[in-house]
Amino acid sequence: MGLTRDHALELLHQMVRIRRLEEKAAELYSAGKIRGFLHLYIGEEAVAVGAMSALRPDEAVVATYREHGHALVRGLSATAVLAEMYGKVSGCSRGRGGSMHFFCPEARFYGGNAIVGGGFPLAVGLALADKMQGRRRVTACFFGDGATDEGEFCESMNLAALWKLPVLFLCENNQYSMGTALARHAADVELTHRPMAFGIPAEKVDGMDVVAVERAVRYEAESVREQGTPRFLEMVTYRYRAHSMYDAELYRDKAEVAEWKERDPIALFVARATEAELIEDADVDAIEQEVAAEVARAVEEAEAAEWETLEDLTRNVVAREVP
Amino acid sequence: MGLTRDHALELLHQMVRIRRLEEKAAELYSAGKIRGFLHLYIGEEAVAVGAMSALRPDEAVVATYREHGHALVRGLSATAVLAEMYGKVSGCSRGRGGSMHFFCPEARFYGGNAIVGGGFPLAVGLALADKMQGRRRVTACFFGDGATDEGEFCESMNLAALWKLPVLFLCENNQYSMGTALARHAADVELTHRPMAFGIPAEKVDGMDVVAVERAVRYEAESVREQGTPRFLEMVTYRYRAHSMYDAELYRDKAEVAEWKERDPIALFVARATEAELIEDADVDAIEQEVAAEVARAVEEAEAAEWETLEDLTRNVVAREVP
Amino acid sequence: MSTASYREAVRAAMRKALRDDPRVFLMGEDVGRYGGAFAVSKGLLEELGPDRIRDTPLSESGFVGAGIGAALGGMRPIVEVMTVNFSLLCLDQIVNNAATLRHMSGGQVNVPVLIRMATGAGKQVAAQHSHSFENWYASVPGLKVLAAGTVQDAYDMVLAGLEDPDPVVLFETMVLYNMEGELDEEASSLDVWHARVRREGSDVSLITYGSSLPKTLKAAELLAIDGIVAEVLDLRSLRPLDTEAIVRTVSKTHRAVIVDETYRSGSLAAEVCARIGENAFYELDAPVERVCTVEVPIPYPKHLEDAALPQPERIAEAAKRTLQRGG
Amino acid sequence: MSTASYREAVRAAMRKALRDDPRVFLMGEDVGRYGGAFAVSKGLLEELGPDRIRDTPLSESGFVGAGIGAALGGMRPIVEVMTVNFSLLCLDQIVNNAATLRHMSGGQVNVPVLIRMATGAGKQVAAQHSHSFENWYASVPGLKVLAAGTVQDAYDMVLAGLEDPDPVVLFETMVLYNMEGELDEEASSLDVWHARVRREGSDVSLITYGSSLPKTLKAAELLAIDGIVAEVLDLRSLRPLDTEAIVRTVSKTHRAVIVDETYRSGSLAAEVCARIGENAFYELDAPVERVCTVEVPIPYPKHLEDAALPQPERIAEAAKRTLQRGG
Ligand SMILES: Cc1ncc(C[n+]2csc(CCOP(=O)(O)OP(=O)(O)O)c2C)c(N)n1
Ligand SMILES: Cc1ncc(C[n+]2csc(CCOP(=O)(O)OP(=O)(O)O)c2C)c(N)n1
Ligand SMILES: [Mg+2]
Ligand SMILES: [Mg+2]
Repeated sequence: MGLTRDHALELLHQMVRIRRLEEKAAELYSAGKIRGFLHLYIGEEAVAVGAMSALRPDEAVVATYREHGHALVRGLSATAVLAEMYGKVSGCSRGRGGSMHFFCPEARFYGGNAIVGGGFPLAVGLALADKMQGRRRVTACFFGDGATDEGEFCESMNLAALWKLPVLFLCENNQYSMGTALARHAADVELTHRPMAFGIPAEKVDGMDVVAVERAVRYEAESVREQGTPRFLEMVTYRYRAHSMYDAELYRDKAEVAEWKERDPIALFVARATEAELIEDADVDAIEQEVAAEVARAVEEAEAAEWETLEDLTRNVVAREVP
Repeated sequence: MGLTRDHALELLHQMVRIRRLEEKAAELYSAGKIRGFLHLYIGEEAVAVGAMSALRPDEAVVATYREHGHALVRGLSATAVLAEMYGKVSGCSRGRGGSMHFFCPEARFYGGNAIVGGGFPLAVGLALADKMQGRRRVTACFFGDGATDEGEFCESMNLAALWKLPVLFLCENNQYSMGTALARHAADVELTHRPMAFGIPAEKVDGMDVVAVERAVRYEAESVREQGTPRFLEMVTYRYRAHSMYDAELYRDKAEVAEWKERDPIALFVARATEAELIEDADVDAIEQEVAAEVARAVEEAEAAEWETLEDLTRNVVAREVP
Repeated sequence: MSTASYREAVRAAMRKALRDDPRVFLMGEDVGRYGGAFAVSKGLLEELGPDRIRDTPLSESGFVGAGIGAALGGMRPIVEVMTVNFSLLCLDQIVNNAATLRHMSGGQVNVPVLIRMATGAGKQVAAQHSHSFENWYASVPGLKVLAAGTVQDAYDMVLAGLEDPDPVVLFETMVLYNMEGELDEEASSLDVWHARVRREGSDVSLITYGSSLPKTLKAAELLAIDGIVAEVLDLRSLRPLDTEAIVRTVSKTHRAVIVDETYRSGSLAAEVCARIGENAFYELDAPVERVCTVEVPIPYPKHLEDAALPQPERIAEAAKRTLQRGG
Repeated sequence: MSTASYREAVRAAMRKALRDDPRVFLMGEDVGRYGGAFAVSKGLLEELGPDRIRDTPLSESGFVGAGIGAALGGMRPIVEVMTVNFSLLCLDQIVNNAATLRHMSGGQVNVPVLIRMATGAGKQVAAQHSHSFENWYASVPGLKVLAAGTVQDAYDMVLAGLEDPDPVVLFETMVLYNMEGELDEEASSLDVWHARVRREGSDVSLITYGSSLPKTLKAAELLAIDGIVAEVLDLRSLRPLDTEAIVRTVSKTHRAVIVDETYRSGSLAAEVCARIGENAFYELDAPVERVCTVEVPIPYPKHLEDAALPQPERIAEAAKRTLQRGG
């Protein structure tokens, strides 16, 4: 498989962290501890894990409302993330944003954007700032297949290509824009054709294969750094859960979901890594235990954390009303 | 040239009508009779004339703020058009719209839209109405090269292609988006690549050659009618005058303009048609005289026309305040 | 006469219109297969088919503008913008096309489109998903704006909006979709353009609409406990505003509280205050009070969100202040 | 101290900022080669080069959002949106990103971007090109909004906007670009956040800003002829609004006319009326009058456009009405 045992363990560890933390989040949602929207990433773990491990710590990341996994792999603690879902002050956004709005400037994690397409121009601007300040680094922009239908996608690609900006467009094609299947929302389901129309090189990779994703993103990111120009990568994946928490899933049949579950990114990787004798069952158990402990701790800490006081309601709207 | 003498005379007549009426409009603007914005089409006449003669009377046309020519060829009288530029009640929009907002439902002329890109979705909707009501006809959408950078362009192409709507996208590429040259506003100057990314067949034609434009549009329109699906045609042309009336033209040099003037659509056509012995100098003189008379009459009538009364200020905002 | 939910009322009215008039069709994000983000259009695709119930791509400007174009082409589109938050992406089409075409064409064309959107906060969906922009739409010449605060109005307003020859924006309140109430399809009236007194009173006028109506009625009950008889006026039509009804209730009680979920500065309540000042200045015995949304991007945590929004207690307190202050 | 045009003042301030701070850059449609749609940035490209003066494609949402992103990335962008009319296409970026990021991130990030736009009617460019939406921007939590009504303010507000750690929307009045006035770059002050009395008076307060300031000052002159001494208050900052200054002038004259070019319903004037009612109710001797834009998409012909907009005569008449009506 072309990877070390340590790295294989790391990839698996991260995928399991996402899976278990989100399973817990779903439980907590049903228990009323987490409210509002909760968009789970379960099934798509290989995408965030593979991509993030190919990015440098100082490279900016712009994500969507389905960003729990990205944030975790990017280095935000399970506690910071879970506390945010609770809405506690110890959350990664002081509880103000909730599940859809994780932020962490230290990790250069710029949200957590819940307006579909709203993150595209931000990524272009972050890359522009790097270019103007002479920094050679990537700005990674994650988004879904549905987002490619928003006008801002084309406007942003044109701008990034015209100004030669180091943006890496990372499309998480999970086959659906909420309840609308790709073929019912995109006139040409070959999404790579869109960036190409703006002169942006575009590739496609199996998003259920964490190793393939990492390899592809590493190549794309390196090219962006070297040439300083934008690139596009489509990662073909699938969402196992509802779009948000409540969703009758009238728009797809069980058979389709079952089919994709046979290519579960975690199971797939475990099988291959085991076959390649990189890991053993014991490793998986150890990881599961470690993650279970981490998640349990995160829940405890989130439970114990403070709520922001009502006196602070209008805090952080602007720095100062009148300078 | 593959056209009859009568048709040759008609094409020339229409191009001359646009040229002379707009030259007069420019004069009247300097004289303060016409105010606000005035975007002249001079240099681009072959586009509107060639395209319109390939469309049927019952097919909808959506144009931009640079629509004087389109309206004239579409059948609006020189008087209705000039009176509108004056702002008189006898104008094609009762004087309410002025130069940028010509309307004429009888001619299925739906403006006259001054927000760049704003007409794309309207054209898609008009075509949708035709399709849902079982009418086999084209909706022609005229727009500039700069408009293709607006998100609404891609959103509208995706919608038209996805829903298989009979929209004919007619791009008037005059090389500039106001003062920004094509290469400085479009990452890929091959604009046909954009529609192709949505599965829309796209062609390109010399927009200074009225015969070529007519042939191309006739073919495209017929295909749209037959297949009921959208198509895109880029017409390569050039604007001889300022973007609007006042414009220092710092963004292009005289040499470039002079070069394009050597391919003046009217002179080009006269030369070819004469060579092909379809027309003679006498025909040109006759047409010039007829047009001069028409323009003079239009000015007289516009001058003589009434202003709307102040009492009617809030007329035509809604049909009735409270039904 | 029967009871139905606010959601069912909107659906029933759309179904009736879709059945009665072949020119009517529904389009929007996930209105078909998914059944609507708030299940409002559930079942309509199965009943009427994909030609009449159209799922759109995520292209707000594109499909709302297409609705406007289809109206120009002779159809009677119902365009669902999932929530008012996303309507910022199609505001240009609504303001510069839907609202201006009749005027700019000198009255030659009109745009009979009904644009429905869910509005309001209260579901802990945070800042980007909790806006109320009724005030903005209500300030646009060429538009008509309705806000449904009751189950019957949810039904009637869909039909009235489709009857109108001009563009109508109908605001449905997200948190009211599950609200049950009486629905009489036979007694349905197209006169949704006048305000209605929802509760008679004599001491103070509570003026509100849409999302805040139930909260305001609760506030009136709280006041009743203290022997204060509040009149509750439901504006219903936000453009045009029923100034006479506003003047009537203020002239009766001489005190007013405007309750409105838009942000306080520039709120719709501000316009109501201005009209009271212009038309009933000498009737007022105390300053008009506004209970609006606190000026903060809506925070996610429940206790902070609740504190940011109008609540029965805040409304009742404001009403009492108007009574404490002498004339 | 020298005289300059409003246009030159904006340009001079941008040039100063661009020279003093390498993080500052200007981007927008045709700000470079063309020199700016209103020639505001003329000469800057030649002086500072294409890296600092960036022509953008016609993609309002794209480049305004890029300005917000660049601000997140440590730059101090000046984004020019040619006119407020086109800003509807980027409103989502301004409302849902620029205005909310600080809050949604719990104060961890901020967006120091200056967004400049030309506003107002009066040039016979018809309905789609003649809007004024200052009222809408002034209602958004997380934004600061400035309106320059004088040459000095045009200069000071650009610099103050760039100083601010949060997003600032600066409204420049299209019809004032050629207006000449005094400009003192040395005496430049960053305190643009408080209203200013532009003319002292005792009989009635004329409260206005931006595009309507010159018209209001003319109205004050007309009133002077009839012996009426009007005070003219220039709001300057539309968000936050200087409520104290409003209360101060109303408490002095006991009569007020608000002059504002936004459409009357939901106008910024409505908010000022509401604040007067809330904070100076007992000071009023007559109903507050509003002189706003008539509720019609702006017609092209001059006589109709003039009739639709606030004019000195209409303002003076309104002032006289407030004086005729007894306290
Ligand atoms: C502008 C906008 N329109 C609609 C929505 C509602 N919405 C939230 S997620 C979503 C589907 C997005 O699909 P995709 O981009 O494929 O991302 P995925 O959810 O599949 O990861 C929709 C329609 C929104 N948040 N923003
Ligand atoms: C949304 C929007 N942005 C900016 C403008 C100002 N503007 C008017 S025309 C124009 C250039 C459009 O160029 P193009 O589409 O090529 O058409 P052309 O004028 O060349 O015919 C611009 C920037 C506008 N009217 N609308
Ligand atoms: Mg998806
Ligand atoms: Mg052009």
